[in-house]
Amino acid sequence: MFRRILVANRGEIAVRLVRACRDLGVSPVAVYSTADREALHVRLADRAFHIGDSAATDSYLKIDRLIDAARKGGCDAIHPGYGFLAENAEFAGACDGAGLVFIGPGPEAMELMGNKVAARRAVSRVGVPTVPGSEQPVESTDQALDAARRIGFPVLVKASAGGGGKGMRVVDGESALAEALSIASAEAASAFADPAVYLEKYLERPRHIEVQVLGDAHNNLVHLGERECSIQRRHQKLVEECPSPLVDARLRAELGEAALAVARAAGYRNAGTVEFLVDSAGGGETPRYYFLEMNTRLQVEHPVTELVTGLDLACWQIRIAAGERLSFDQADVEWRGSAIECRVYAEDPNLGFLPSPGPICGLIEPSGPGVRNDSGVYEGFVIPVEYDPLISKTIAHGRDRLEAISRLHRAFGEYRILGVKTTIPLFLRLLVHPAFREGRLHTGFLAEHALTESPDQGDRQGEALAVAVAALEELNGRGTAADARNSVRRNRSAWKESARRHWL
Amino acid sequence: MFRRILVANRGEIAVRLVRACRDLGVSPVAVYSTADREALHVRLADRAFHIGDSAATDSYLKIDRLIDAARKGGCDAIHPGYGFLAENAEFAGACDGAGLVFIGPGPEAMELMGNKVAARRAVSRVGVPTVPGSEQPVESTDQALDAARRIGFPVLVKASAGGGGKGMRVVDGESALAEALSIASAEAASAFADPAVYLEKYLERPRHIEVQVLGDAHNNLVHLGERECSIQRRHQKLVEECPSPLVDARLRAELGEAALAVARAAGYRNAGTVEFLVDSAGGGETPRYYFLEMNTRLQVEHPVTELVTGLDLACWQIRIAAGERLSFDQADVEWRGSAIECRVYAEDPNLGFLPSPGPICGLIEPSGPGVRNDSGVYEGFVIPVEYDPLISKTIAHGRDRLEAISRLHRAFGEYRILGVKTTIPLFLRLLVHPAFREGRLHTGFLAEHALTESPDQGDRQGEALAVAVAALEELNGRGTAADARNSVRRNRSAWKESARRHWL
Amino acid sequence: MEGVGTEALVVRETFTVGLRRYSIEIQPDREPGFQLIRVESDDGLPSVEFKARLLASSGHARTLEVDGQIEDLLLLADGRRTLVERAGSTYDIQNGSSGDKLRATGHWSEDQGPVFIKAHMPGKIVRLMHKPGEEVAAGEGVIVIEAMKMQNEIKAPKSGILVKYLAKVGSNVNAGDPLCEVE
Amino acid sequence: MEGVGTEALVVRETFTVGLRRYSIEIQPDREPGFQLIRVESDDGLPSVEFKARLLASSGHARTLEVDGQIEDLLLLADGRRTLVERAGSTYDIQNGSSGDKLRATGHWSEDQGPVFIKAHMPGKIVRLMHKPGEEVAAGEGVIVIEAMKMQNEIKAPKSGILVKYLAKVGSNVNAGDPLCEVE
Repeated sequence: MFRRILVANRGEIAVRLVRACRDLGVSPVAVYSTADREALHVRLADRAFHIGDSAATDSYLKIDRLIDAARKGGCDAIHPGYGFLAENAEFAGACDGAGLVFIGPGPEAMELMGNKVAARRAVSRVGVPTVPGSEQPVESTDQALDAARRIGFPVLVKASAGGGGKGMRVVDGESALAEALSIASAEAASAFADPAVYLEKYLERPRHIEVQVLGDAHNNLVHLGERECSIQRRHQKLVEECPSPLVDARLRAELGEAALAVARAAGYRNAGTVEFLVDSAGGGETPRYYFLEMNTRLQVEHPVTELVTGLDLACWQIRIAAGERLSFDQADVEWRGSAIECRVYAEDPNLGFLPSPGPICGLIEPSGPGVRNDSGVYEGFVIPVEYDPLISKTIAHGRDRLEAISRLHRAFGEYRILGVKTTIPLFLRLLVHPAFREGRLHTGFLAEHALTESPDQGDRQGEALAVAVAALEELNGRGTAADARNSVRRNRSAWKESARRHWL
Repeated sequence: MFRRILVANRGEIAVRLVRACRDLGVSPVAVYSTADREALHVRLADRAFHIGDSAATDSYLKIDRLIDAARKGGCDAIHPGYGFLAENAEFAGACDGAGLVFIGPGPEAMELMGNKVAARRAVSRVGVPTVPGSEQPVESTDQALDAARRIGFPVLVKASAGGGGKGMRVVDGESALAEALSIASAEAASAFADPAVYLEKYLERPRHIEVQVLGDAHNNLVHLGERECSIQRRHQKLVEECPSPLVDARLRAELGEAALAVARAAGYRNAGTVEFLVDSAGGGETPRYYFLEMNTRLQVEHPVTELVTGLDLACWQIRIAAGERLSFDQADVEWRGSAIECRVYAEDPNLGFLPSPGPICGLIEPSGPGVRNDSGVYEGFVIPVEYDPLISKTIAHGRDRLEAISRLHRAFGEYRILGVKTTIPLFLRLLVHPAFREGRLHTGFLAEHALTESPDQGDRQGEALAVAVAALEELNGRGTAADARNSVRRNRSAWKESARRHWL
Repeated sequence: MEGVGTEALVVRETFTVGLRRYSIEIQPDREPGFQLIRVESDDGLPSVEFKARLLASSGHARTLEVDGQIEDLLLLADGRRTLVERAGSTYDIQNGSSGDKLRATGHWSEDQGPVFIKAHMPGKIVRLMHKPGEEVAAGEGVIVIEAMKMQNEIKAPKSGILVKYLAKVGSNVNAGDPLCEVE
Repeated sequence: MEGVGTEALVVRETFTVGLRRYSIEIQPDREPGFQLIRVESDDGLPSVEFKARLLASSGHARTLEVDGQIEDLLLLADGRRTLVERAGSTYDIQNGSSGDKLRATGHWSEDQGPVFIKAHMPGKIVRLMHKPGEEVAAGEGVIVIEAMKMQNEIKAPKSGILVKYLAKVGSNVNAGDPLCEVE
């Protein structure tokens, strides 16, 4: 096992990896940009190195500075997390060149799957179906137009180097194509340092279902079942679950075999995810699935698989990179119950998911039976404007899907965040929605059920109550109504009194 | 299912039960004494009623006030939690008389098992071995002396109505008996409103192993495996785990059968626990076990069984009381992995577990994979002097015992409590102790391995560092060294600045 | 003091949330410790009355009993503005009636006449989507801001002429900064 | 200012933890932002030196880098006393050297001569275990306090004569209240 691991990331995933290191008895070393000096992952690490200014291009994307920090920190391995350089073969190569183990797949698998176009070709060769699309990145508007006409609108413009919904745009007709190409390409350049984009047929109301695989360096490869990630906004996952309410044992085995074929074709080791679009439009017939892409890293949504299989994916990534063998085989993998994850973003779900960076002024995190909250913040932390606005992932595990939903709903009843807008109000609506409870999911779910509309009349009562509380608070502060003042004073001073009596 | 449940308790178990209500779609109604007006269980409930002054005898033990609160709150059932009135048949009867469902066993089972002496007789009748002891409560020092001589010293003085280690004293010889009887009896009177005590043979280095049972009102009764609770202080459990490192499948089945026989003898429905002392002194031979007592309520340590079996015991208690049938049978019960719970008490483990009530000035709770923290406090709460000093139960679940230990150790590395002394430093020592990791447990473990001794030399380095930090803080506050001042100012003002820019 | 009528201490306050103005009246309830709070808004909806008392106060947390129900909220007040979190939603409340008509979301004004489209978050201007003098339709994109790795298209709140941009490509803006004027 | 030697700003402080007195010396380190802190105790152990800087400060939390290691602690200071939580342990630090010789645990003084046994927690006196004038051995119980439902036997810190009890059965005591005198 390694002695020290450099966690080359930030936010909740850096915290997650620090915890994995601790569980393995490895010393975690953090890095931070100027904006992240006070971040939670720094506080929880054993050592921490400043690697540059706040912009990701000056810090978390700077290969040389990360290698340098790993050297200074006495690390023997680097975990890239997700995003940033997690699927960057150059970074993996640089680690190797510096004598550091890159915790991820081999460079060939990364390069193959990192190029979405090449990946589609390789997957087709092993007999796994793919979504119709352009065989190459499109290099001009005209070329894109040709491809789009051949595939048929609507089409999806996607970043060739991408992932996570960035650099992705749906285009309904020819007139909007040029604009979408330009925006997607700019986003791709900014997010992945590669402006190349390609086109895919845009499926109406598909389900996003992916399969987790895990392979070691000794030719052992297993799949850990599927996750459904159909609840999305801006083509980014918002809610993920394991198992999928659509998938039965037969389809699970079929998808699992397809995922293993893809992973085998790439000579894959590490944790990885094979994503499929599943067309469930047809009524009784078996759903059709299409390979979408393979992510050669730990996914944001890995915890739902961890809870249901009882396997710690982050720890297994590290063990595999250290040369250990999987201690179980496919027959040992068991799924117990159901787990659902909701991504709590600093975004306003009632206003088109506008980012809402800023200070977490107040924070009460959920806990209790079946609830796990993988957070990257604390009370007092200021969510920087420079990075992904993920605050935490709230995950519930239950004996069945409805128990998981109840527990998640209970968790969001306890979760309080003051200072930034969050996606929590949306989850409170989603988790009681009949179509969600019945598992009738697809990627257009939120729009179809108008779950992102502005607050309704019901919220006006909440607003009136909030105003009443603000008025009471001001009254108490000013002390114009003797009763109220005394009542509050009593409360506050009881606490100060007590603190004084005990300590001061 | 019920509409509203009165949670007739306080602290972490009241919070646990509020959560169970939410998971079942039942509205939770809290009660509070004067000292608990600001308690967490009140904050999380839908309604809350004040039931009296701070002393438990004026509030949580007042049957009429609890019934009255349940009526005012529109409740149709009462959950007693553990402690207080949880095993009080009179309370159960009063609920019944008021048309409220008491969430617990029938009155006969409660009365039988509530009387430890009668319980021992009933259990002997169904062929389950018991620890040698006095057949009756001892009513005088002389009577006690007679019994003790017959049994042989050392003996244990135990409260007849008791549980949870209160009203319990070990006596090594005749001279100490009178004193011990008097203290145990006074504690029993104060804790259980019943001064009766009896004697039992005190086994040297036994293991405390108990079996969880669950029975419904339709003659379905299952056992959910064992918990080992051998790590104790003052005869109170401090660390509990499922499964026990001593118990193999054969012994599990045997203990399970014995527990079911006991529960059947009592006509038991509800969650319940049959406690055994297990004599593991003999080397290779099968351990001998003795019935100790049956607790007719949810145990403090129920979460470890929940994590390993995937069953929510608090919810099942409520469902059973509502007349539902168990949805599974003995063959469906499966145990996955290992779970360990540590009770975080406001006590000083380096000073004989002296209670340390007072304000929680600062609090950071642990989270992440495999960690559950069932807490009854929040930052700013003042732990009252009147009640049990339990702050929270930190529980870790892992694929095997060592993974659970690693995760628990990681959790205690994150758990920060400022303001009261806690048992956390003890757990940090315990979880890395070789004998604990090897599972060589017995009830005298902490004393044998000197884990409750005063801080050693190693802690002097910690103390010096703490002093250095205090000095830096004072320096920063006074601002005598310009550098330090500026460095802190910058940090503090960044946060205020940012808050202002964003909000004010 | 028997026989002497107690004078109710009535307090009146005004608050603004977005475009709504609220008039509040607070007086002690007959039941000791409780307050009666009457909330009236200027948008014609019926007024609401709450009977409430504070149970607990610790840091930003406030626990109230409101009409017999427990309400556990977070709150931050500085005398001019109060931020309240309840059941997952955050309310941004201006003390007094002098709210600047900036919507609670910080987005734009809905008044007639010229409208300044403001930044709803800090970020970098990456594209201006029109030329000054061009017509824009309500809902049409006018400017692209990059924040948190996402390009966000800011849309016109109403149809009109885009008079001028007040920010340049590449410049960093803060929340509330005016971006362009639409008339 | 080139060529002008910078004057190190050395600060000296005294703190007391239990019976130990600590002398502290702080000066800016050569590396900007860092401080050098030398900690010396009066019990003969070798002095310790830390090179440290503050990384983050939020509420009671402080994150420092100490000799290259991250230290995340909680801290509460009022100018006279500082409470520090680190790695699960709490340190109760008196600013200055005027500590009253009460041990950090709040238990008793170890000085020669008469000793006042003090309450370590609030509670109710339930039993006095000796008569004034009786001899007590070190470690022998002298008084029973009930707190948090437990009866706690307070033991004598040293052998001697129990001079008198300062509290009665049934009375409530606060932490730090003297309970009895042993000479």
